[in-house]
Amino acid sequence: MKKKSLIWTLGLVAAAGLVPVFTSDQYILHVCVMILIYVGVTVAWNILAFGGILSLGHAAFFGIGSYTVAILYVKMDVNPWLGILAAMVTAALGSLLLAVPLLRLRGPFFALATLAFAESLRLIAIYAVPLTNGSVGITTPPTQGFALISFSSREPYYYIVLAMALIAIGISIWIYYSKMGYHLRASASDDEAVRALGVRTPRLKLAALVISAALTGAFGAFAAMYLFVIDPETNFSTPLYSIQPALNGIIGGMGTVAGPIVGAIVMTPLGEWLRTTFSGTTQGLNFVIYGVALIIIVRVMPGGIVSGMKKLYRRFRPENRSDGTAPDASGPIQPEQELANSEGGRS
Amino acid sequence: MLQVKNISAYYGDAQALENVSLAVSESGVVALLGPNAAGKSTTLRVISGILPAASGSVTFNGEDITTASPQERVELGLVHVPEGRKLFGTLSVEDNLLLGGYCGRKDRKTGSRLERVYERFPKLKERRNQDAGLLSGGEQQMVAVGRGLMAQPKVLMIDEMSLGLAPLIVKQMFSLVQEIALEGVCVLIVEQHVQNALAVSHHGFIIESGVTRVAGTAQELMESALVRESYLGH
Amino acid sequence: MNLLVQTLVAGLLLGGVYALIAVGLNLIFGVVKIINFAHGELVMIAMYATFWMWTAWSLSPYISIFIITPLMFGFGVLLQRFILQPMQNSSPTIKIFVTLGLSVLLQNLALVLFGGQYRSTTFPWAEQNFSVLGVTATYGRITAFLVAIALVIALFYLMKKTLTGKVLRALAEDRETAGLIGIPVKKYYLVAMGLGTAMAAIAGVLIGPFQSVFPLAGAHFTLLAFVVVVLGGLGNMAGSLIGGLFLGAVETLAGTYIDPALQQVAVFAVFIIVLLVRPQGIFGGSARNAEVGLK
Amino acid sequence: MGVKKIAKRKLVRLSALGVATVVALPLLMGCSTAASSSSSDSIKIGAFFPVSGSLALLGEESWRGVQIATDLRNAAGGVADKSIEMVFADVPDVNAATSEARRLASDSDINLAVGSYSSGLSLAASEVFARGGSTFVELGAVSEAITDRDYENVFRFNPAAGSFTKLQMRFITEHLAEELGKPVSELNVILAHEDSAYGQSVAENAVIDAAEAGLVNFSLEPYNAKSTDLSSTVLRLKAKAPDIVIAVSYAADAILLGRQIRDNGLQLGAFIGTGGGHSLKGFHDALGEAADGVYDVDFTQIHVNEEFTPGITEFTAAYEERYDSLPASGHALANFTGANLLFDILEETNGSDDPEEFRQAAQNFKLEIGTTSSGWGFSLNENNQNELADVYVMQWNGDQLETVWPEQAAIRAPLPATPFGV
Amino acid sequence: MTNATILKVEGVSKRFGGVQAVSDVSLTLQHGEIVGLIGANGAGKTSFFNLISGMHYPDAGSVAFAGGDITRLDPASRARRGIGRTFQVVRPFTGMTVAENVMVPLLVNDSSVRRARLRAMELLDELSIADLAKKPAEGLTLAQRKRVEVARALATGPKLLLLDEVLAGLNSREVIDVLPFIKKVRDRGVSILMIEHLVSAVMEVSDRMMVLDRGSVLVHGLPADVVSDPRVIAAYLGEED
Repeated sequence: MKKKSLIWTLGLVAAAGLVPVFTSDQYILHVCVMILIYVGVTVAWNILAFGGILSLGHAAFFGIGSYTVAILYVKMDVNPWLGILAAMVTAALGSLLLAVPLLRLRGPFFALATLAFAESLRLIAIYAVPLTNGSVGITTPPTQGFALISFSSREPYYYIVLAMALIAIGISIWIYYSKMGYHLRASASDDEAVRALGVRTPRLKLAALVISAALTGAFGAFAAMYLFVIDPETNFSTPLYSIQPALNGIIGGMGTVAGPIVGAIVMTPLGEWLRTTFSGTTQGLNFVIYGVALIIIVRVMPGGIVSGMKKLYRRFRPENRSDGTAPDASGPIQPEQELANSEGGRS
Repeated sequence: MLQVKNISAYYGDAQALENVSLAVSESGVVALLGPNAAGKSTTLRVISGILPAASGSVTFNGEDITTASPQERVELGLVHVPEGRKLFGTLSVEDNLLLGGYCGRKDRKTGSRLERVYERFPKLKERRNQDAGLLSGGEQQMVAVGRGLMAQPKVLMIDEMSLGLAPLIVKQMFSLVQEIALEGVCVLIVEQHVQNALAVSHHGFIIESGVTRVAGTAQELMESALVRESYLGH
Repeated sequence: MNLLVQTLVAGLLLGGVYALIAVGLNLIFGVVKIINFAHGELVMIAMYATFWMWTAWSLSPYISIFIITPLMFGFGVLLQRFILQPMQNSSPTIKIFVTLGLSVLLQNLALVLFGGQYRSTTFPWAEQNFSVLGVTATYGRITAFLVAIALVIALFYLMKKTLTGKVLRALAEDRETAGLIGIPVKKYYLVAMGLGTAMAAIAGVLIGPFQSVFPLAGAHFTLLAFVVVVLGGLGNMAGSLIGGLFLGAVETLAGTYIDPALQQVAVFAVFIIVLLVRPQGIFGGSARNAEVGLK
Repeated sequence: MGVKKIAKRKLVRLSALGVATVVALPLLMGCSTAASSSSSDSIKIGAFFPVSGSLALLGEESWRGVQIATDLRNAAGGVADKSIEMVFADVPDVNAATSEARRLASDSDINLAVGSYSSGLSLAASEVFARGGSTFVELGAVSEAITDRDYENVFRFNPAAGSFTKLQMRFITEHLAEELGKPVSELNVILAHEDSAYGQSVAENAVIDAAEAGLVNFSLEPYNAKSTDLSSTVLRLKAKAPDIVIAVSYAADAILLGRQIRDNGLQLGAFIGTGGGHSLKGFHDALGEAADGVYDVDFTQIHVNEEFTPGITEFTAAYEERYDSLPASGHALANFTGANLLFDILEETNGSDDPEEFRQAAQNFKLEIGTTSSGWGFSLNENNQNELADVYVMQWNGDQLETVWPEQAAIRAPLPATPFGV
Repeated sequence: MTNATILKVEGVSKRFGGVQAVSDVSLTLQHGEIVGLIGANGAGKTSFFNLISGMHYPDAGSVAFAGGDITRLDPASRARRGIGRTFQVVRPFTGMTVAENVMVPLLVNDSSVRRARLRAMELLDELSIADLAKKPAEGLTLAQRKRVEVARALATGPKLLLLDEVLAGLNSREVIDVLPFIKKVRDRGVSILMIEHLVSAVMEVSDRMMVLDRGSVLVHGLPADVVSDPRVIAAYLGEED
């Protein structure tokens, strides 16, 4: 990373760390916690996107994570910190069920398969009453303490999830700039060519899937502890944890490092704000606006906010225009290319 | 009749044509030659309007059609038979031909045009109900040319007509091109078979690296050192 | 035995409607190459229209179908022209998210306009029972099934025999070449989207008499229709028909003999298995599957 | 070409501006809400109801009940000379419930909240209030879990799921067994329930209550409420040939189930709904005469013995005047009654919403059965559940859901009629 | 098979649908040898390449490389054993810089991004495109792309390099620049199999030439013999009237 961006990053982290110093408003802190949960899940989702893989089923891993920690804690009295680690393992194992679709299906079809996968898990969670309490769900006990990840105020939650999000971002950056990242990005562009260069893409994609699922599971587990109530409709919710992270990623900039972070930071409060502003006036109006905004944002900035802003920045700085600056961390995958390269490779 | 002036074109960010110019007259065969990846097919794509020209102009019968849509160009009589035939494989031979005549579908003469194509290619009549994808290479090329003829072309551009065909079939196709030209159509062929191409052409252009290098009569080109160098190597 | 027969009949009757919805999706998917996540919402809109025409003007669904279908055709054309067309060359991902946004928009627009109530078109004729050898079904369901099958066959005929159909098939296979030989591609995209929407709308009208409508009534159909399309093969109308019937049967059989709570799981299981074993669909699809990521 | 390019560029710039505004707005909004001041002559109460999303219909009904109660009380001078101010939050899903609860709970003026129609939402929102030490009063959700968590400050004024199944079993053993001419032990009873939290919690209670009532032949048949076809469920029912079917359904599936029972000619001795979809007017509208004879156990409905439910006429009139229709279900009334109970208790605390004071007052507050607009009494058990809130058996007749059992609430006797016209 | 034999293809055939793309083609390549593969478009040259690099598996026949059978090996494993290839339609990885493109294969055997970057710069320098290192790969000219493609293939550290029309689209001056480089690569001990249309260029660098025609070997021999063979002239250059 360049020095300049290092300074920026440190500054932002410091600012994030100071949020509770400036406000003790529990609601604002709560929104911040939700933002960070979404940052985490979106960043995890985006690790697959490095390889040009679109998942619409991350709710599956999120839900597995939530249920793992909840079942272990409530039914078997396992410490939730251990539960979070266990959640990463179970989510990773669960993701292996998608291994074959991952390697055989391309683009939108893999996305549809993941969607069906997450929906199936939701239905099974409803059905498997002895394990999951069915639709009634599981409520974590109110006993408080750091060891039990349960507090009366938001601040501890905030710092825990901030740390988790930073770790997730760190892993994502590390992957992006490591061997794995180079290979994933190359595979996103042209899977066949990258295989001809000696990269074992099946193994690579599987690794990305497992890492992505494990991270998502960790945030699912944290969310379970934070929201107390774990039920299939919420924790396996397709709109909340499959579509929304993907949406954050697309809007921020799929396959870039900064994109998903920006996406989650913009979209989460936007949803909150729309709901609080329009609630009670007309049913559903907030989602109408959300839908319109979504279509417009996706249409106007197909590469995501990060690259959109970059273009804008370049436009207002004409002296920078003609130099062919290299796409760095935030450079987009060419939207035309990322999934269109479907002729390559057998299935 | 068709005049292409100083066109350049890009695929995405990559430049494919730098400066191509050519002109063809009312009838006869014109060959567009050049080594692989020189920009021959790209030139045809720009002429037929599926790839926009970044600069330069295309005029047809004195009308500037640089920004016209492919349909408009087909309606004017500028018809492109693409490389690799590009038939609709799951449609029958006859359906492929009928779609070729899409632009003229309203003049109630589609039937007679179809008959004329069948006269020219009796084999296609036998196979009219077969899926085009199941034909042999030569038959497919006939369908492709037939599909082009259904649009009543004034200029017919055929890209790599002889690609992958047996020598005998290639020979037939070239004499066919001459026949078509004799009926008052200008045929612009992109070819690798230089000898064959120049043998049937009266004019030719050579493109190299996206630039028109040489233009001249077939005779001149046949004798040009550049042609020999590019193709024959000795 | 009677239970099995009754289950199968119920499944097939249902499957006919699935087929009709799926055929519309197949057309849009195959020709326009868009994964339309708002397809179920098109069904939902038609269901609302049916309900309102029945309550406001006492128009029987079997009459209002002739008003709603052309209107929805127009709606599909407008969607294509003003929302989907401008992003025709975007990546599949972007298209997915625009149609997802559309789906959120339409669902909640329905909520804003009509509220969350469940509305039912009660058309008495449709609710009468028809019974053969102890196997029963209502006229409404039988009509829906028959009309759906007839329309799928009609569409099949249209695609095979008419110039429009041939153009659409050509577009599904290779839009660049279609454009090259002088076919106004965008115009036919409008036609395909209009037809696809009309098919979904007809399905919506037909199920109106026996299914309540509410803003989320269509959501369920979208994924289901995709399952049918994948099952039957992309671009393969006959495949969609058989796939729809098959899926209807799978759903009810799984419900009756395994557990109703696992009906949908069975459907998704079939979907994933088919994707893995024969991604081109059980009955094969058109050549250009690769363009939408299926190979 | 050139013109297009410029236009496009402009568009991009404009939309970028738009996005920037959208991003900035929430921040601005955040500031303005934080700055809003409160007045001490009003009591601020949080109100959580889903009025968008899939729970919107009855969520909205419930919220209407609370609004009517609030407005009527304010018009009558408020509570302890203070006016009541309901601070509303739309909670379409559990995440929103948690989020909104946090938002209102962090507003220092709000120590008391009501809600929430749905059990899942209630669990989430009350959890936030309870863990923050504030008071949450549930007025409509029925899951036992809400009051079973040993929170001192979570109350429920409406009947819980157990009341529904207990009454159903009583109705079967005390009335239907005789009418169907079978001993209780021989009655084949199936509970068909949708498999979300609502159906599942009712089913869990029913299993216990059925065993206690001596219904040996009792089984469950879960289904998914989002199904567009319930023929499998109906065919399974048919194969089991039950005497009585108890159903726990939301709106669309209640109608679908009824229609498919009718279409498949499934003959039943009796059919008992459990509130939800079977109380909705839409249920009768969709099924017409076939719905006649269907029993339903639910919160008090407006066709009830008015002497048993003082204040109901006032409520019905207010509802009609405001919304130009009759209530779509019993939820508005239940929430109306519950809100009034809450105001009465606040009257006792002299308008104080201090959690400890409120708890004391609520525990000491007692009302006889038959003294509220729902016919309920008031007496909290150790879990803060109102033990004297109850449900009643209704029966569809014409397009009215008439209370038929037990006698003190009934306006007529139960009519033997085959449900779904078969 | 002698020690000097690097590649031995025996009787491979491949059908695609109704087209017999490759039909019973055999070829043996010695260590440090350059073989030119020519033939008209559609003659099956690229399909033959795909069978060697593992993009497709042959219906019949076998492929042995450096003494081991690789007929059923996937492309990545073949690349790891030392088969590098370029694609006829050049495919730079979009969204990555030129240097990053070259780093992708370098990172297969070495996880150090820093070392890979240095090595990539060396390779780019060797191909005289070091100045492009930080440019996005999608914005290059065709000639530049071809060089990136070659650099990428070389970065796999191949024992055998399959060059699919690396000269196509280059002008005569650029061609003249590239030819010595190909020889230089060979002199380092890399065997090369190259598909080319520019017969003159192939002749200049090849030790042997093989002509394919509609999937089959038409002629196989020394360059001078091949280009003067009447069958080649007929099939490849077109019939003389």
